[in-house]
Amino acid sequence: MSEATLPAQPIEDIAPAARFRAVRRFVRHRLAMVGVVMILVLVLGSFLGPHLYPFDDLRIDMRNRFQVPFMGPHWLGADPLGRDLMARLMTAGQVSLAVGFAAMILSTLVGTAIGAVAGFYGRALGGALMRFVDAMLCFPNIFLLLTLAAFIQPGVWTITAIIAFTSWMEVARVVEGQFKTLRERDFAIAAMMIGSSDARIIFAEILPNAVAPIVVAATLNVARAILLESYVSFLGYGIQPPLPSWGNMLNSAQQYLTSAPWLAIFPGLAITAAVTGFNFIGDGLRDALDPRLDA
Amino acid sequence: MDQPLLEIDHLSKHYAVGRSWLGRGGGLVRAVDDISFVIQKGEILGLVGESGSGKSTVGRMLLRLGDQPTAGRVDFAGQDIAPMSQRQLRPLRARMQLIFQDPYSSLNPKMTVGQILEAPLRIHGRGGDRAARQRKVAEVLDLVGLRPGHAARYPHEFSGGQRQRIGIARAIILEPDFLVADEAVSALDVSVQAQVVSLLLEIRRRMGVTILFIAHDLAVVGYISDRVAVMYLGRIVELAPVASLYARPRHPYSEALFSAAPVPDPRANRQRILLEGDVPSPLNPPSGCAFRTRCAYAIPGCAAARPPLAELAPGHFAACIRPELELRRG
Amino acid sequence: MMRYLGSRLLQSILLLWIVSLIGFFVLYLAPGGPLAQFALTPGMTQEQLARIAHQMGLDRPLPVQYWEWLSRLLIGDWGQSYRDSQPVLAIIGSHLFATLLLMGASTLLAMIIGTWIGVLGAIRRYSIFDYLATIGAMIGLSIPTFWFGLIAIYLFSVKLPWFPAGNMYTVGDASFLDYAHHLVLPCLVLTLVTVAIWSRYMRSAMLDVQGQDFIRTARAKGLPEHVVLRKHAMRNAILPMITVAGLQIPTILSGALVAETVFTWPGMGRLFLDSLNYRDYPVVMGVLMFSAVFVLLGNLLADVLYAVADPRIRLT
Amino acid sequence: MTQPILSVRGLNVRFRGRGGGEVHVVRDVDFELAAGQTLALVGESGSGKSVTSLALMRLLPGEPRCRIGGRVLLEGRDLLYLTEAGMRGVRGNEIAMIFQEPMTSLNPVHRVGEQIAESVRFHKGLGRRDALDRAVELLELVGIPDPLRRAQAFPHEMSGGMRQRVMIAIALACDPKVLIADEPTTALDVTIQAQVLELLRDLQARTGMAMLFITHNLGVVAEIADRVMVMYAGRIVEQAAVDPLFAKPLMPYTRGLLGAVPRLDIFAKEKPPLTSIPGAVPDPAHPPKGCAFNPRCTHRQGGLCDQRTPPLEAAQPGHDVRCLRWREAMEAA
Amino acid sequence: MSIQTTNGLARRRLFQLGGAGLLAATLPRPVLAAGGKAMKGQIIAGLSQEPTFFNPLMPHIEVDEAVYWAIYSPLWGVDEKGDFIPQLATEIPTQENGGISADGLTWTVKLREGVKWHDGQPFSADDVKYTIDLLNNPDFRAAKRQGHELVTKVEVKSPTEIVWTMKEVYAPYAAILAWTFIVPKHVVEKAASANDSTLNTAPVGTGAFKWQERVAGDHITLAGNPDFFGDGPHVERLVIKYIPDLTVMYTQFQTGDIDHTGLQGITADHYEEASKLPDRVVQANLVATIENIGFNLGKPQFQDQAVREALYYAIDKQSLIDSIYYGLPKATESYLPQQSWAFNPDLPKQSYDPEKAKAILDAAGWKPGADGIREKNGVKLSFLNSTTAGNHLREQAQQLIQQNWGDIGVKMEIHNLPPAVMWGDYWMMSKFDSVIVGIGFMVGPDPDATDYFGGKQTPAKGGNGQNTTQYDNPEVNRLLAEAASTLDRAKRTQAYKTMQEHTRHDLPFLPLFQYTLIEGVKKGLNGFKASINVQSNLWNVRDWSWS
Repeated sequence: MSEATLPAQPIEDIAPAARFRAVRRFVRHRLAMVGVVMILVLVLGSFLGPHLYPFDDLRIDMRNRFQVPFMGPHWLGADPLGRDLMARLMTAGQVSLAVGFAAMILSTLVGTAIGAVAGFYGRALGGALMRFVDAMLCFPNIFLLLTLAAFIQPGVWTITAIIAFTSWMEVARVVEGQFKTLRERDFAIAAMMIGSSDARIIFAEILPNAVAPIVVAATLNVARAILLESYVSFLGYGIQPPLPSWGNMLNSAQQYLTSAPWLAIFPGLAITAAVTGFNFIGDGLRDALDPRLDA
Repeated sequence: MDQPLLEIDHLSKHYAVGRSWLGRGGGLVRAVDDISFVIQKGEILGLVGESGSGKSTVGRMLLRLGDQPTAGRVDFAGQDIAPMSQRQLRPLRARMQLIFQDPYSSLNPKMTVGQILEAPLRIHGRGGDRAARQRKVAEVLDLVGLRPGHAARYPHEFSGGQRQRIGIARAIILEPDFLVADEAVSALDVSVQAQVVSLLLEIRRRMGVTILFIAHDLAVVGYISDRVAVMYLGRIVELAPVASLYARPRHPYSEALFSAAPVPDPRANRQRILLEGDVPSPLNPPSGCAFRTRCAYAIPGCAAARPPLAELAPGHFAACIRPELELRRG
Repeated sequence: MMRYLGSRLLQSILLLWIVSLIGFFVLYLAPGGPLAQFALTPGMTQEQLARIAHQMGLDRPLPVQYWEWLSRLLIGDWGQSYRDSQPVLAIIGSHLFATLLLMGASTLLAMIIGTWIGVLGAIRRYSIFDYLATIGAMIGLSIPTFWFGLIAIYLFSVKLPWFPAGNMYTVGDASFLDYAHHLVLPCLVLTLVTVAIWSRYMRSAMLDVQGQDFIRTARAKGLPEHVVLRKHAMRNAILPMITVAGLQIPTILSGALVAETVFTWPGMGRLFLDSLNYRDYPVVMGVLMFSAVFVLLGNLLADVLYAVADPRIRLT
Repeated sequence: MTQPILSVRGLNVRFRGRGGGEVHVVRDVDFELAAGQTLALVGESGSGKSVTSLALMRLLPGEPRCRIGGRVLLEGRDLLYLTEAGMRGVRGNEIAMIFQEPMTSLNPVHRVGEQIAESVRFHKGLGRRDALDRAVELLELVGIPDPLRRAQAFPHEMSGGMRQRVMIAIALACDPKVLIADEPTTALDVTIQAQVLELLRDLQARTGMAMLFITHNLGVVAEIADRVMVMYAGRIVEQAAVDPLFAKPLMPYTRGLLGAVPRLDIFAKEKPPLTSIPGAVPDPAHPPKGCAFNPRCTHRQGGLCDQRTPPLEAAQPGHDVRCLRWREAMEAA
Repeated sequence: MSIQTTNGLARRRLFQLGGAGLLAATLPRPVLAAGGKAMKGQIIAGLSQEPTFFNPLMPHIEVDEAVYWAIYSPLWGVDEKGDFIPQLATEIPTQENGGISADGLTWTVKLREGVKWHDGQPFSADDVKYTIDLLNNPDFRAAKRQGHELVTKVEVKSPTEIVWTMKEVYAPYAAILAWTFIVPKHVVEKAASANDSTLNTAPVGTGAFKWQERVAGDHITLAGNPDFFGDGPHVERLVIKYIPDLTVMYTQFQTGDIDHTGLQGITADHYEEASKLPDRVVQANLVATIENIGFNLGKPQFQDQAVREALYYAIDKQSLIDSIYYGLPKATESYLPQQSWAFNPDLPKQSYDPEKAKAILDAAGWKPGADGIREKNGVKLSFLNSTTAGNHLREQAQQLIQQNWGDIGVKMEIHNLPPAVMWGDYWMMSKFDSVIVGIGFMVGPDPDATDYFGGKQTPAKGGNGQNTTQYDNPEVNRLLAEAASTLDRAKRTQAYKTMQEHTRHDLPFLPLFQYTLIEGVKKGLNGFKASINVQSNLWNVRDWSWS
């Protein structure tokens, strides 16, 4: 079938650069574009929205407590303290998205560093590092996350750090796998043959080739970090009021589930939208960056 | 010419397989088992054998890719490189290079051809400043038949044959003494294969580089090499100048190899020696002569001891206890 | 085979040891402690608290406590709960059934549905069904399960009182139907995620297999398409899923914890959360270790099953 | 020539590219194949030879991803017009196929006996027991020692050569009239390749089946073929009986190919230079104008070869060539 | 859950797993036990926390007491009015009846005859002596020794009479004993260490219900004790079901899966709806817990009484109660519940008056700084406020108060902590700025609060108590000592009332309100009585019965 599916045998002056091919594939990926739009809307809404929106997220207004959505001054209704739900969703979005991003960056850096060292050096050092990764993966991640969250002073930074601490392993695994294979690839051997230092081989030769799966894993990690933050906050171990996050909005809404269900519905939808958006993008990236499609 | 560049002395490489992480069980694959030979300065030594014969392992050991050999010496220009660490080897890297089989995976897809070719110069501090280095790159590109303008392109923009040229350019840019071409033309289409073979010969002519040419295709090896070594199950069974070997092989395995090779001539003589069965597992090679289980001329004595490589004609070595055999080619 | 098992078990023990180190030090180095729950008892004094701490051995150096704990663990004594002073293993044991029931039911369901969706999606690649299944799976992976659970409670327990919102059975009933009735909502929530994962893996495994040469061989033999699919494609696609199932155990456990908290299901997740709240270190440690053992054994079992099912694999 | 079993007329295969454009990978292929005959289809990678063989078996993806045009007549029936069920009755029964990679072409989870028997059961309606007995017979036929035991083996327990023998057994299970062998020896070592070629020759002599042998190795062609078709960029560029083709190739491409292969009988002292063909095979998505080979051709004539697409002409009876300047080549030879 | 009602039962029987035994157990039918008690049906009580530890003398949490009251008996209990009721003792010792000597130091207690432990062993004065001695045994991990430490010599005069002497007169001791359950000597003695006796997991008591089984994480089943010495029990079985989610608990109450919602009960937002439920009786009852804002007087911001007073005026207490708590709790000015005999109802009422608050601060020299936050002598009126993370209503209150105080130029930041951190050194060693907590200040049913207000009771200063606000008023100290060392109820009442005036003036804590617990019972279940004097309203479950 190789001839049937891969008829292209590029000759001079014809093949477009693979980078642009990947970009084109990504842009053509319908779900990915839906994801990008969702995330753009959420990010812009969260960070610009508050400047345009007439209500403050912290202003308590007892007259309008439990205002039903679309039935009063507050668009999406108001919470038990009469605070505007929409405004709170926007501020919460800033927190949740920021935590998601920051946790992703942290976990990706840690995971990449550990995975790269383990994959490149293998043997004793790599083995030891990967055993540590394996051990971390033995914990169902929510168990570990909750354990840490339950004991550590909750706050934006600590929650970010905790989430990162419990979700770098998959990146590490991906990177280790990549490095293990790429290290054996001819171009890496060629780099060694010309006398490159290990650092050069790791950073200049192998890492650029491992970027695609790292980017995919990182995107999916944002989605996961947002989910984890919401869950930890939902259980009361995460971001603490009055700072709203989508998760802790759900936490306080839980009690009013029967009497004011909108308090639970909107933050939940926001989380779902954000996570779905990042998952869509991750999926699109995975497809677009699939090296099998270059050739 | 008759001055050795490399002397290989009782070189072996054994791998443990299927062993548990506690180091128990499993077996030992003798990928390369006690071989000795010499490569002369400026010569092209062909190395042929079927898959699993250990020819690639030999090539990589001579370049000291990967771990130290299990046993033996590799004297490269007077230095034993067998026990060296990769760090110790680094300065020597400029003098020995490898040309890979797969033109697709041997070039870093994320680097331009220029970057790929410049890297060795930068690492070894050769070629002067940036402009000088780029001139050198252009020069080498020209030598391998590409245009200097190609330096700005990425590998995937080239065809297989062109990529192989880039690989060769990288290998020769530091003007090494020794090249290993590991199945360098096997993955190429026939029409392109000839281009690359010619290029290698041209480079040898111009630079006087020594080449170990590893391949499974007897015809190509015969065409390019001065001398050829035939490997079977990790051992060299025959080593001779091309003319001598191709005129009269002295080892039954070489004979079988020749006879099996298809000749692109429908009128050619088609009396062939069909070997029976498959190559035995290197985990558990036969005693004595490793080839005896498939050999048409085997006698009980073959099982007794491993036959040494003996000089049966001037410069023509074979490891067979029956030098009297009249073997035919093809 | 035995040697493989032995070696894997040894490896697992090494991993468990690292797990225990991570768990123990995370727990014990964190601020706060089990004494806090007693601090508010009327009439509690500092002196008294210190005495309790001493009697519980909490005032000893951490490595000593760890060594003590580990050496008891090795002889099968997982310690005693601070909260109800029962042996930790017994406590875990008494919560295990609920979790296994929930996980088992939802995994079974998810495998059946997920396999079906995945195979169908792969066969009719790029069809409307495939597209919807893909989007559905992505959303399934994205919905916060606890929220989904809350909404499910709101809809099917509060608004439409079809299913109970919590507990595993009605006290005094405990019939099969009663269990099943209680199982519906938590199982639904847990299955949502698992189905999504499972169908995605199944689809891509099926697509991989469909591109394999031997499928072409099967077609070249002139076999009917359903035989090609079932005997050749699915058989090979399901094989790697055994490993996937093994690797999903931590995810499913995590999911079970979420479902248990939302639906007040009396399983290990609930126990874990309660123990965390009480700083019941031995139990928290026990649950962490137990889930690690569970995960490792699950993976081992998956690998062994895989080897049994796939003739290419010889365990050595 | 006797009545052909398989006759292909104007076969065209087009793939829909990712961008929506069409890639025309097989163009106007005509050939005939008679019982007991071996027709070799030679070409470099990307020339369209494998697609041709898959198109005959209708094993290419269906429309809209791939369109097949022309006629494929098996004893007068046009296979391209059969229903899918009808085609299943042909595949593995009247036309069988073996592939390049014996490693991956066998299902790793089923025993080889079962994989052979499966075909017999489906096409001949044999019971399980009988089919397995037949499988053992077939294994014996393809020269596998201890066939009774080997029938119980899994593919991974066999060597590459053995596996290819199993593939051949599967192909021969229903005594096909035509065997399509798609690079069956490329992945094998030379000594094993010799064994397999020998086996195929032997089996053909015994069964009288026709064989379409696809390869890029001219040495193999010389060994096994009666007739040869040379394919370049989706087109047949030369077609002749094996002897005249090797002796007097008319198409510059064929000549180039033959010249590019070093010969074993070349002695070191007087190595004639290898005639290499410059450049590389064109991208089927962007074929050159005029003769597809003209950019690489040493005999090209500007203004002619890059303008007109040459037709396939009969230079001599049974020797067709697709070149605008074949007459000059004839004279030179 | 609709299909679980009546007509579902027949269908379910077909699928019954447990067989006839379980089925029979399910059906309500009166049982005439050996003791001649008529026991009918079962009670399922829902609790939002799980009782797990059953040795009443050892450290435990509040919810465990729900089980203790059913299983164990103290010498005497205390009813909802605060009156002692004899249980294992035949009467309450007082100076009047001679049970307590004139100097108040020697106590003589007469015990009930013929009482049997659940395992059939007879109960005697030895068990009482053993219990008191055990509490004072340094190797025993006693939950608290307060009061018991003063007992010097315990003598068993006869199986039904016991005498002990105290080091000093300590008035709250009778109340402490009302919360001290007597444990069986013969059971605890069997264990190698009293800390590990079987009592911890399988309690044996003299109460109205016997231990049957615990399904961890789900429920506890207790069986009616036909040999109970008192009236009752009136049901065959008491099931205490653990339902960690209040919404789920309420739903189960609605559907009739549980007969009583205990502990955190029904949430305030469901009160109105719940009160309208058919066949359910829902009561909102005040409990002893006082919601208050505690100040760490060791911090410079809070040393000025004017600040504390101004902060008090700035709180919109009534809207806080009305809107966040649905108007259910009762605003209070004291640390004592209004049901207490020592409660002072005449304390000045707080009013919401931000202008007055500002005026007080202005007068005291706290002027707004550049950032709008008041300051004086370099001290900013900016501080943290902490509580245990996860209490939604309190978090809302916190945010309301934050806004109230912000309005008068005081910056309060919310800094909530997990309970295990909050109640550790942060609380005990006075590391907080301010807290918002609900505290039951009484010692058992006794209004003594030395622990919280005694000047020597600050742990951060080496004291032994819970005076974490570091309040130290010599007059208050004197009044507390005086009230504890007299057995004269009238004198004590007077001292405590004066003391409440002091705390109202000094405001070491801002009293917000007295909590309400909304509990529901099924109609037809009689005997439920809310009491502030105990920690669980299952305290009199022995008296509960179905009509």
